[in-house]
Amino acid sequence: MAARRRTPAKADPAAEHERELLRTMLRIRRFEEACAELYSATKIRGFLHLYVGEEAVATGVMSVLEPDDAVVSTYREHGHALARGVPMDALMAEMFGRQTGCSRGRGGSMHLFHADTRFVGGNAIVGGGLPLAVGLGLADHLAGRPRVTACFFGEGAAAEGEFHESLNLAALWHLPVLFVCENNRYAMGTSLAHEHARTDIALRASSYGMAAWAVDGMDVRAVEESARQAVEAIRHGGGPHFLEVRTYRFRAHSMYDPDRYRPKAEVAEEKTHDPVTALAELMTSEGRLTDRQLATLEKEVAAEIAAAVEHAEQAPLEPVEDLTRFVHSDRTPAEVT
Amino acid sequence: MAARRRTPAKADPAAEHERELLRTMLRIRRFEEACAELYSATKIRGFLHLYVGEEAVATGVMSVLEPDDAVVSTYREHGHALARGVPMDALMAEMFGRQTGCSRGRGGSMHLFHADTRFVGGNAIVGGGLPLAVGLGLADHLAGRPRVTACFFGEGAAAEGEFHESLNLAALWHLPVLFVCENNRYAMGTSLAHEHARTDIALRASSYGMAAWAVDGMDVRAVEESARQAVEAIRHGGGPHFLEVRTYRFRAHSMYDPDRYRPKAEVAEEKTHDPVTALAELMTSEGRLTDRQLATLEKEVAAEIAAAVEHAEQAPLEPVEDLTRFVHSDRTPAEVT
Amino acid sequence: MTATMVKTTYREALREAIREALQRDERVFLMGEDVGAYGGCFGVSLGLLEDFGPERIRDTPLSESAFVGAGIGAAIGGLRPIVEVMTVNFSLLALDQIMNTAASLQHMSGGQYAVPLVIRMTTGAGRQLAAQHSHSLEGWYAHIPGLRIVTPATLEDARGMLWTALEDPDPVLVFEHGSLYNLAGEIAADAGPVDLDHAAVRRPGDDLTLITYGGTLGRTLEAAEELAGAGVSAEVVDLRTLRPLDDATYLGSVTRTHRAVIVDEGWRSGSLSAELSARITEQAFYDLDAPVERVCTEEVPIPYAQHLEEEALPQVRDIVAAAHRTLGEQP
Amino acid sequence: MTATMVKTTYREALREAIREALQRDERVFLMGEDVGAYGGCFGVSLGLLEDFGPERIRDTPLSESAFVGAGIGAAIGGLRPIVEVMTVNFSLLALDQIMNTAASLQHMSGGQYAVPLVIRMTTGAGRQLAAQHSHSLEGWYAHIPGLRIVTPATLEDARGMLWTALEDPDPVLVFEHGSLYNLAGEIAADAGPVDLDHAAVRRPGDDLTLITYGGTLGRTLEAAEELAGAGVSAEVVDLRTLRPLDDATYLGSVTRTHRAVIVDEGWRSGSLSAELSARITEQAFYDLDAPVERVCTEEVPIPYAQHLEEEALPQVRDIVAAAHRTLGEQP
Ligand SMILES: Cc1ncc(C[n+]2csc(CCOP(=O)(O)OP(=O)(O)O)c2C)c(N)n1
Ligand SMILES: Cc1ncc(C[n+]2csc(CCOP(=O)(O)OP(=O)(O)O)c2C)c(N)n1
Ligand SMILES: [Mg+2]
Ligand SMILES: [Mg+2]
Repeated sequence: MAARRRTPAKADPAAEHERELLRTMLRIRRFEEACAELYSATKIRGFLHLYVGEEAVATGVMSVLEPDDAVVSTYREHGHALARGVPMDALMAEMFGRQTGCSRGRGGSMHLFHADTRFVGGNAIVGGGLPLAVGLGLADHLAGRPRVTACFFGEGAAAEGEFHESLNLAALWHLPVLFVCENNRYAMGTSLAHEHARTDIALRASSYGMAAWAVDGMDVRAVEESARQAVEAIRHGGGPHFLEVRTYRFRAHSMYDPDRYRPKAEVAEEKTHDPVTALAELMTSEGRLTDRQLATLEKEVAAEIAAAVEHAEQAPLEPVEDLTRFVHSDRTPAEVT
Repeated sequence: MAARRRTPAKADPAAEHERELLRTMLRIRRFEEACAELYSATKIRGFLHLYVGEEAVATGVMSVLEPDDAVVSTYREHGHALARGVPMDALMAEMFGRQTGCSRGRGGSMHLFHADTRFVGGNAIVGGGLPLAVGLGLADHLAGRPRVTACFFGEGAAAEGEFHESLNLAALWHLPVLFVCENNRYAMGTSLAHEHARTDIALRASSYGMAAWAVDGMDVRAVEESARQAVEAIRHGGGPHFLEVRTYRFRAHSMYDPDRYRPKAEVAEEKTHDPVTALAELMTSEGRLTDRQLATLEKEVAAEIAAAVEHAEQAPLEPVEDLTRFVHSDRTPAEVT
Repeated sequence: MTATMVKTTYREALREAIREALQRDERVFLMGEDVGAYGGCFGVSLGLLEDFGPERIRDTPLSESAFVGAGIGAAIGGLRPIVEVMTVNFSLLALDQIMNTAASLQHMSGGQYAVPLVIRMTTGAGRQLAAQHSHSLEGWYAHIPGLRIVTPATLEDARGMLWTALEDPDPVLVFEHGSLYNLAGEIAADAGPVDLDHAAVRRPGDDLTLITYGGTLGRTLEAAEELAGAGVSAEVVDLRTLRPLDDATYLGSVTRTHRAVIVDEGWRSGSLSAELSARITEQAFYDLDAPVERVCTEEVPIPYAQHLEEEALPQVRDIVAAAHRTLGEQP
Repeated sequence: MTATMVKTTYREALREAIREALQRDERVFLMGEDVGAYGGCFGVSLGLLEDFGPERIRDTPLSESAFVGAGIGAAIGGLRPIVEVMTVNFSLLALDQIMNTAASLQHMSGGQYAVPLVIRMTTGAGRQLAAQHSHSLEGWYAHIPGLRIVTPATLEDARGMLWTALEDPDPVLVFEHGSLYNLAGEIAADAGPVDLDHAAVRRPGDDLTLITYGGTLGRTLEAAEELAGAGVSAEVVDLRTLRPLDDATYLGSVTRTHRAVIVDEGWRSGSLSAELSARITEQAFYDLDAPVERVCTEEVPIPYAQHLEEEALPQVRDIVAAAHRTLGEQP
């Protein structure tokens, strides 16, 4: 790109914010790449679903949430957790199945939880998180709290009965829920056109009477702007909102997936819309990011990941004697909130 | 009404057909009334859901089906069964739990089945019949048979996840299914506005990409005309169609229901749109039905019902030794079609 | 000083328990199909909508998976929902939420998210409701780690189990047998919460132990009475809580009587009765004077016709016959 | 004359069975999530789309209830569907259809509608897939009247059970343990349909009977080998079909050995092992020299961490220890 270079304005809060978006996306990208390697090295096991290519979605949406808001996610949730602020150490330790993992090693990649940031997991039943989000919204509604619950799921989940039931409930009861459908055009190997008779998911959502629109999921600023509008409306009593975020996963569905069902050319073409590169290039071209700044960012992220891996390697295992701990509460009901 | 009376034209096939519609509706109405009495007399037990007020729906739709078509119904299915041609004797015997009942006494009011007329039951799980209908349509589609499967369900069922999943499948695979939503505005005691965030069910259905419209369910001729158009289109490869038939049940949800949730005035007002009376009055006023013909019809129907009750009273019980018969097939797979 | 007794029914006792919970704790609300305007499909919540309003007596659409899941979410969000699933038959539509979310969340999250949720549902057959409305699946639920399963069989338990269940930080499922709602009798005017940890000996006896719960307690007590007439002293244990099982009570009884008959309305193969039989064998094998007997439902989708349904379900005569078999006698 | 043997895997054997069925009967088709373009989530149907086309190798949306229900409808409509539900974990979403329609339709309709449907699904833990992907619920399904439940544990059964299941006029559920897909070995080149009525003695022995099925057969055989080293001769029975249970085979064995250990990957309370234990007590009580032992999974949502998962699941050492207990020995 042959754009003019300007000296980045250090004190420009908008640019500062943009760099934070970039940092978040980079943290996700590099974390996922590290996970893939660690999986091959058999440090991480089970199913592993990476978010590479979809970083702008989590980053844009989380950026507008308040600490008191809640997030409900899926099995492809590393990016959500990172963007939400779950510490990377706790995430990596969880992948390693360690006691210091954010789910004490019991959840693994698909079941990340973090009460401090109201990150209500990591649900590996496709569509299973939607009712939960409705319930969190109901609790806020009944308690009169101006909170928002953001619920992430794929376009494949939109074919499940729970999608329909949950959207209807949320709309019927006017609950403060932000539904974020990450439309990456595939549910495992099944393409959008084989999943849905009508592929316009936002239109479907709006048929329940909630505000719903589609947004370019490869443009983090567009995602953020849409999310901001939606979250503000929800917080001010506007009822549930729905974002269909058009994105693409650059890697296979999971580490098990040989990715046979997508044309190579399609994947290659989509990779030219890389959301991380796109933002970096835009900022650079418009003079809000220098090569040195980017290099520093990369270095900081790499260091954070290296530290997280180091932490995970060293972290203790949960004692086997505690296997059945947490099947029931250690706590009394008064302590449960 | 002060309409001109003409001598009914005996040989007029349209009038003849109209009288058959009237006969079917009357058979249903009187059958249901008899069931209510027999329930009070403890001859019929279990749950009993009557179809009084909704006769025009079953009558109009079944009128345009072919013998080879299939019908999937609910627990409120006496009317569907009668209109489809299931013999009244077999129906009444089933209510009595007798061996000659259409389900050999095992099903009762909620589980009427009749293979000869391809009446595939009587399903008491709300929404449970929709996937079945999709499957029957799939079988016809794969076998290349120009058959239609008509699937009846209430507007309450439209909130269940299976509604969404089934409509999507049928539309995605372009299957020959006629969905008939009997919108009687209540699911037990829950009114339409408490069931659905958006109460336009036909609009929801059309969001799956199938032809869908609403029709006055108190006007049997309108129902029939709509069903005819839909069935013809389906049979000629038009894919699934959806009718939202606006109707009302004149009686409580079931014999257990004290009907506390509806304003008395609403019920009274709706009863002024009685589909049976409406057709009879229209025909009379337009000279296609004489009082004598109507009286004869009533007498014939009464006799048929009396005979059915008499049959049921006399019919044998299934021997208790046969309790576990039909848990598995008596037949070999080759005999199963 | 005897407590003042008042007349009530199982249905009313349940209703008063819900009312009390709504009054005591503003986080409590009731949600389910037709709990409001209709008054509950079996009339349990009749009148509560008028007293507590539609936010706390919340009618739901027909969406079992979503509203049960919403109950879970609301519990995590700080409320104390009582979710009514009309009957256990329809709970299959919500089973994924119950098993994969409600029961698992706490463990999966390493102890971060407890789910203080109560789910009530009707269970059982006996009213000619046929195959799809007659399941007894509480035994299945008792298989799921993370849940507590209770089965009130008496007026006291109908009145007292709910509050204790709401105090449990973890999900509790309450199974109400459909044939019990009209059960009438007297309870103490100040009847309140009861423990959920112990089985109860409903009738003491020495010759054998009859173990049951929920809807079959009545028939089991009848059988014990009939056995008494034949000179056989049967102890009747009401399990009350199916998960976790209170092994001490029924095993204590069997160790003393040396004979056990389990009465369970589930289909025989794979019913809770199998687990009880296995545990008795494992823990009291050398105390047994006869093989454990099971009286269960025939393995058939429950038929509508009265004579067939009756034949399918455990009857007093079946219990009496099984008791005599353990005693090596012809009845 | 010995049959020609060919190398295969459990996965390939399943695939060849599906291929054969598609070739033999044009009413047969395969339907489920990702059976086509993806090749099956565990690669079982890889290549079949290319050979049989998208009408017969039918990818479905994520809609477990609807496509399982559609399978039922298609079966009634004259076809012979093989419906693949990716894993038993997701089958909860279709359980209503399986129980209330597939299993009940024939009886409810007085014999008019049989449902000749085969449903395949993966079951079991052991691959660090955590709580929501590690259920062993085949024991639940074995509770449902009207179903047949089979659990191929060998290459022969993987190759042979499908056709027999398709010939059954009633619904058959096939549970494939996830740890078996890579099982490799040789089978006869002309291996074909096998019976579904009998359990199999996989290793003869005299001192005690080890009863198992599916994914735990391998570890049970290992345990038997280890026991042999300690001078204990263990007979290993593979149940093969969980409903209806072939009582004759395992009871015959127990009657001879007088001791039984059941190995079952289900959570202990309410698992199939309980039913087996109960039946052994009921039918072979006086032949038993020791209480029946059960080796099952700990009652915990399966955790991700390897050491915890391993601790939760039945291991060879647990089986050996249980065997020694029945013999009154310290291992
Ligand atoms: C109920 C259920 N069915 C099937 C699966 C297996 N599965 C896991 S992810 C997935 C695809 C989901 O696609 P989508 O919702 O679009 O999310 P994406 O993976 O594309 O992010 C499937 C079929 C599951 N986990 N849960
Ligand atoms: C899955 C399920 N949930 C709940 C019920 C209980 N129930 C039976 S009929 C009914 C209302 C159904 O309403 P609708 O679909 O509108 O049909 P209608 O009775 O009005 O004809 C309910 C809640 C059921 N049978 N199945
Ligand atoms: Mg997707
Ligand atoms: Mg209705």
